[in-house]
Amino acid sequence: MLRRRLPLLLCFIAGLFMAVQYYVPHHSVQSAYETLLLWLQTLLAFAFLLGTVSLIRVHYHKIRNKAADRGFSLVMFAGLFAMLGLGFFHPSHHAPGSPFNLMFLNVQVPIEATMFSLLAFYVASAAFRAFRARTLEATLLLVAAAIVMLGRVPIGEMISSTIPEATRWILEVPNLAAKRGIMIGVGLGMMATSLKIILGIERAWMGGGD
Amino acid sequence: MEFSTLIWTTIGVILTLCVYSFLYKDNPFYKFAEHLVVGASAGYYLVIYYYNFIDPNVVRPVFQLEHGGQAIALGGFEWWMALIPGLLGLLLYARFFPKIAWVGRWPLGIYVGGYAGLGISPVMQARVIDQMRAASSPLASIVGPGEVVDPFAAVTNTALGFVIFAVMTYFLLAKRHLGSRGIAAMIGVIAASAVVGYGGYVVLTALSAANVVSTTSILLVVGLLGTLAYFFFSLRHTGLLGGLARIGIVFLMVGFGASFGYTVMSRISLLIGRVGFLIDWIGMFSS
Amino acid sequence: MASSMTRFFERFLKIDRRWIFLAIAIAVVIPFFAPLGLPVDVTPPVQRLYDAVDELEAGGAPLLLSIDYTPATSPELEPMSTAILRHVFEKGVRVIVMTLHPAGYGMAESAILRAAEEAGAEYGEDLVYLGFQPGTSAVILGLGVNITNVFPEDAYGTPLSEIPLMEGIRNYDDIPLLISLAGWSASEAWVYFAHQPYGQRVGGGVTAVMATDLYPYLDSGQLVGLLGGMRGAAEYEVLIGRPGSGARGMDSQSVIHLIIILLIVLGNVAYFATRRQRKLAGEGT
Amino acid sequence: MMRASLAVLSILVLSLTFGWAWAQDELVLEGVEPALSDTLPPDLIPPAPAAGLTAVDYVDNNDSGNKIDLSWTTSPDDGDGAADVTGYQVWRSETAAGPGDTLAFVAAGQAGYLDETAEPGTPYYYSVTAFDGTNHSDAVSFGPVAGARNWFTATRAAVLVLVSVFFGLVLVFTQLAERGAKLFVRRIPGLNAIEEAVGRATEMGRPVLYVPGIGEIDNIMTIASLTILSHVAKITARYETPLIVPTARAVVMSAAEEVVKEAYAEVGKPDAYNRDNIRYLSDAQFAFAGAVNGIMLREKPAANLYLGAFWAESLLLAETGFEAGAIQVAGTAMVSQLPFFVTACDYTLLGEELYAASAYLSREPKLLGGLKGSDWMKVVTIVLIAAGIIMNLVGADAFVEWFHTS
Repeated sequence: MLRRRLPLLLCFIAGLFMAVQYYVPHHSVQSAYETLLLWLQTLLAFAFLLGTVSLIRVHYHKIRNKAADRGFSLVMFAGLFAMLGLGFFHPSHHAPGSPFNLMFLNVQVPIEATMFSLLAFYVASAAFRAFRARTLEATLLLVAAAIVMLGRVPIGEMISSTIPEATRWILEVPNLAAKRGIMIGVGLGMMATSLKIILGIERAWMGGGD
Repeated sequence: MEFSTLIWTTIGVILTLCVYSFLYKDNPFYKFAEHLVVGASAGYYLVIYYYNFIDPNVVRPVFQLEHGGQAIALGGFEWWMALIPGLLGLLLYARFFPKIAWVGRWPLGIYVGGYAGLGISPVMQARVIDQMRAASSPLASIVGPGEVVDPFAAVTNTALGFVIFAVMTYFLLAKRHLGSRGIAAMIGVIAASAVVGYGGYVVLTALSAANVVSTTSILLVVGLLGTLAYFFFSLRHTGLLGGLARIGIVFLMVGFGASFGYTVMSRISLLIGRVGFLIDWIGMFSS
Repeated sequence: MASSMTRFFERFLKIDRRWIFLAIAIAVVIPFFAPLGLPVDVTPPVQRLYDAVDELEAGGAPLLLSIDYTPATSPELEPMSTAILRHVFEKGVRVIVMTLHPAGYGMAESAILRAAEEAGAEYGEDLVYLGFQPGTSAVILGLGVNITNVFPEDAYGTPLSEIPLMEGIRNYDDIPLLISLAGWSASEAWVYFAHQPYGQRVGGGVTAVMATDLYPYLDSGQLVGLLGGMRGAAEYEVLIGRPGSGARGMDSQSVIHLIIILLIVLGNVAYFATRRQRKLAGEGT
Repeated sequence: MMRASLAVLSILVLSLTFGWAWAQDELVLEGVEPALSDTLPPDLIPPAPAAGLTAVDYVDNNDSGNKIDLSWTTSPDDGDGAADVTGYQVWRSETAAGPGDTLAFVAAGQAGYLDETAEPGTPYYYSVTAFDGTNHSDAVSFGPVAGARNWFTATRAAVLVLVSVFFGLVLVFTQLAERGAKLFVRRIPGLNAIEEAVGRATEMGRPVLYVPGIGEIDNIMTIASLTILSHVAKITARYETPLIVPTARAVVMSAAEEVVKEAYAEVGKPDAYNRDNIRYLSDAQFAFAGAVNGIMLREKPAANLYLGAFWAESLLLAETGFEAGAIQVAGTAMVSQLPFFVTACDYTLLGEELYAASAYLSREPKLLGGLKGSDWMKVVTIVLIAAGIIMNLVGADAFVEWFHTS
């Protein structure tokens, strides 16, 4: 009861209330809604930090079990504690331009931004070695892609003024129609999933066990 | 220029180069940067969550009886409203203790259900109703008021009108009249498709000339219809539905082409941004 | 003769991809030192967002700017926040900045510090930074009820009631325009939870990856305007007459796009040439 | 040795930055001083009053009877010529007698005010005076008016109706499926492509590589992928073709193990199941992609199947697989990755096709219900669009307006 039924019941009540309040402007309902919104925020904040706890556990176990790459787990902890130290104990942690933020801007920002910029190189290599016009579909796709890629950089305009015009047409007619179709289909899927969660048909969030 | 800025930027440059070393092959420098950022970002998020949310909304109201600069009463409504969600939030961490892990499902139920319920109606409005409204406007145009109609769109729109009507007719007739009947039937079907296509083209041009329905509107509706037909699974893709689905796949592929071009653009922008950063760093020494 | 050609193509296709990497690296660097100075045209989605910002009154109801991007996509989105902040400060439009992503906290702060220092904007009068709140949809919906419910104090712990700019600003009714800059689904969340329930006017700035998917929202008016990627930022820079890092990147972007199209063409030519040969040899595809 | 020195190095670098950062000066926010300006000269003549005050119960999407909308005609002394009026003072009272309490001060030139602080159901009397900085004009009054408590947001009726229709469809189809009704779902061509690819690998005596994406176990794409994995595992089990499943999440790995083991048992080949082929590689995106690419080059699978949630690593996987000459079939609902799969793979299941394939194979009521419900809702959407176009053309504004919900 407490282990399986109660969570499903809480899920049902919270979901139903949040879905129904959208149509009920009465202040009794709206003030309950405002309260529940704040609760949801708090729960999300706590839930987000679950990931940090898991991270610490994984790397702690790696170090304790003397895993082969435990050196890098130490690097992870060094990064973690440096941030926590600057964030919680440095005297000016809570002011603009604090060392805490400087560490963010000069350690986290360069690494994360650079990791994704690696993809520019992989796109170029895949362009040469894997993107093939083997079917009618792939051909259409690549031709449209080439037009759009030219049409969105200044050099395309210099080659011919038709290229930016064609790009605009592709974006605002066929692209729009197709994306609208996908948008509707995906939207229906999202709502169906929400419904199944509220009614307890879909209960993957509960995890295994009893 | 300040010395401290130079030091900080140089740290950023070294880490940037560590990541780029991955292009040669996976190596300890890359792994160092990768693990460092995992730890640093986890620490960063923890601090940000604490000071922006948990401290002002949970800790201070409960322990210091203060919320947003206002004093609150111990045991008063606002005090309970900070304490209860805080306790529920803590229950989430029961999952790390196997014996009481199930307690964590209570707050999780509220959380999962609440967010599921919140989304339903706005998603229906944003992704279905407003899209339906936009799709049913008969005079959609890719040019705003006062802008010049660009010749490319005008020509392409009407030409595609022809193609679409022809393809639809072809698929409509092909199911029944093709198969083993040979070349004559084939020619007949193609001819009929061409005639209907031309008819469609004439009607379309006339309608758009009379400002009743714009060609853009019709193409948008046909493209949407085709895409939805492609993702319709309750009937076999033959006949009219098959024709619509064929049109749908063409629209989809052109749409994906646009995504492809934009995605490539995105990745390259990120590279340009990083290269700009490195070049600015070199520039620091000359100034 | 055909077979020597084929052999060439086969070897050509098998080149170590690190040569391609090197070519790209060189191609991106050169325009920085030898700028081509190619002109950037303004497209309607950018123009519409610019107009919406430009219509705001100096010293009147403020713009709400949600800087929701993270470091990973900052090269595309940071030029946008810089350009928009320059635009509003130049016009004297007041601005409230916030973020829905914890990593956006630092991105927003650095963007504000730079722009405010450059324009001499005064904190509390011309701009206020609310900081970060978790819960995306709950935050956006909460702002529609009452901003102080969601942000009892600004990012630095000052209660909102003590900040002059926030006087008379209760919820979306007092905010004529909202712009979200994000490399994730935040822009859509603003449409769902601010535009749909409250009729709030929402503009977006997103990475190019996401831009094409949002076109239906532009057509239906759910988004008043859209900046797509670094190019969108470059166009905005043209409109405010202050070329920045977006415009600076457009030359490199031009060159690399050409190279990539060339690579696709070459790759396909080589592929189909060798495939015919393989078919003749009976190996199949 | 190297690892240890790396760790020492990192700690050293960090503690140096840390300590150095500590020594930096603190930045302090400057205080804010409100400016005072009072330059109006003294004035003895009051301005002419505003006229025609009306107040009505204001109804919008978030109204519970607490909003009253006031409007009036501005004073003749406001604006052009006289320019005497600096603003209007709005008063609210619960009796007809007095002006009551000040509600707001509205700037000159404004001819309306929205009172959002009304108590629902309470009748109010409003009055407005023009003000020139020193003197008030005579008041213009209106009342009584009360805000009605609302229990339903009428502007959103269309949303409620469509949500109800859609949910009705989903639930009816789910019920039907549970009772064993034969619900038709067409066979997805992508499934044939998958089977062909596996068949080809069997012919060549080389393994099949199945990547279930890098999504978590609760991602619906991952769940759909595991259903298809079960189908694929049954085929490979029958022909005793090795099936390699690399994963990026520990939980997905254990789920995949279960699925594959069960499939092998079901076709009577439990001994052919090789646990070592279901592998956890790395949680990190690029490290995972690098490790999968290593498998492609070393173990030379003849068929690569990528089904599930993919992000930027899609490109790296598909490129190496193409290079290695494998037949590749992909499927994902991550729209931004689809273009790369379409151009580098032999066949791609687009978006919803992934879910449809999984519903087709598993026949699970909750999947079928969602799929069929969405299908028929799409028909409803198309019918409404057609109706909308016709209504727009004939100018039936009421119909069009009913769908205007925000």
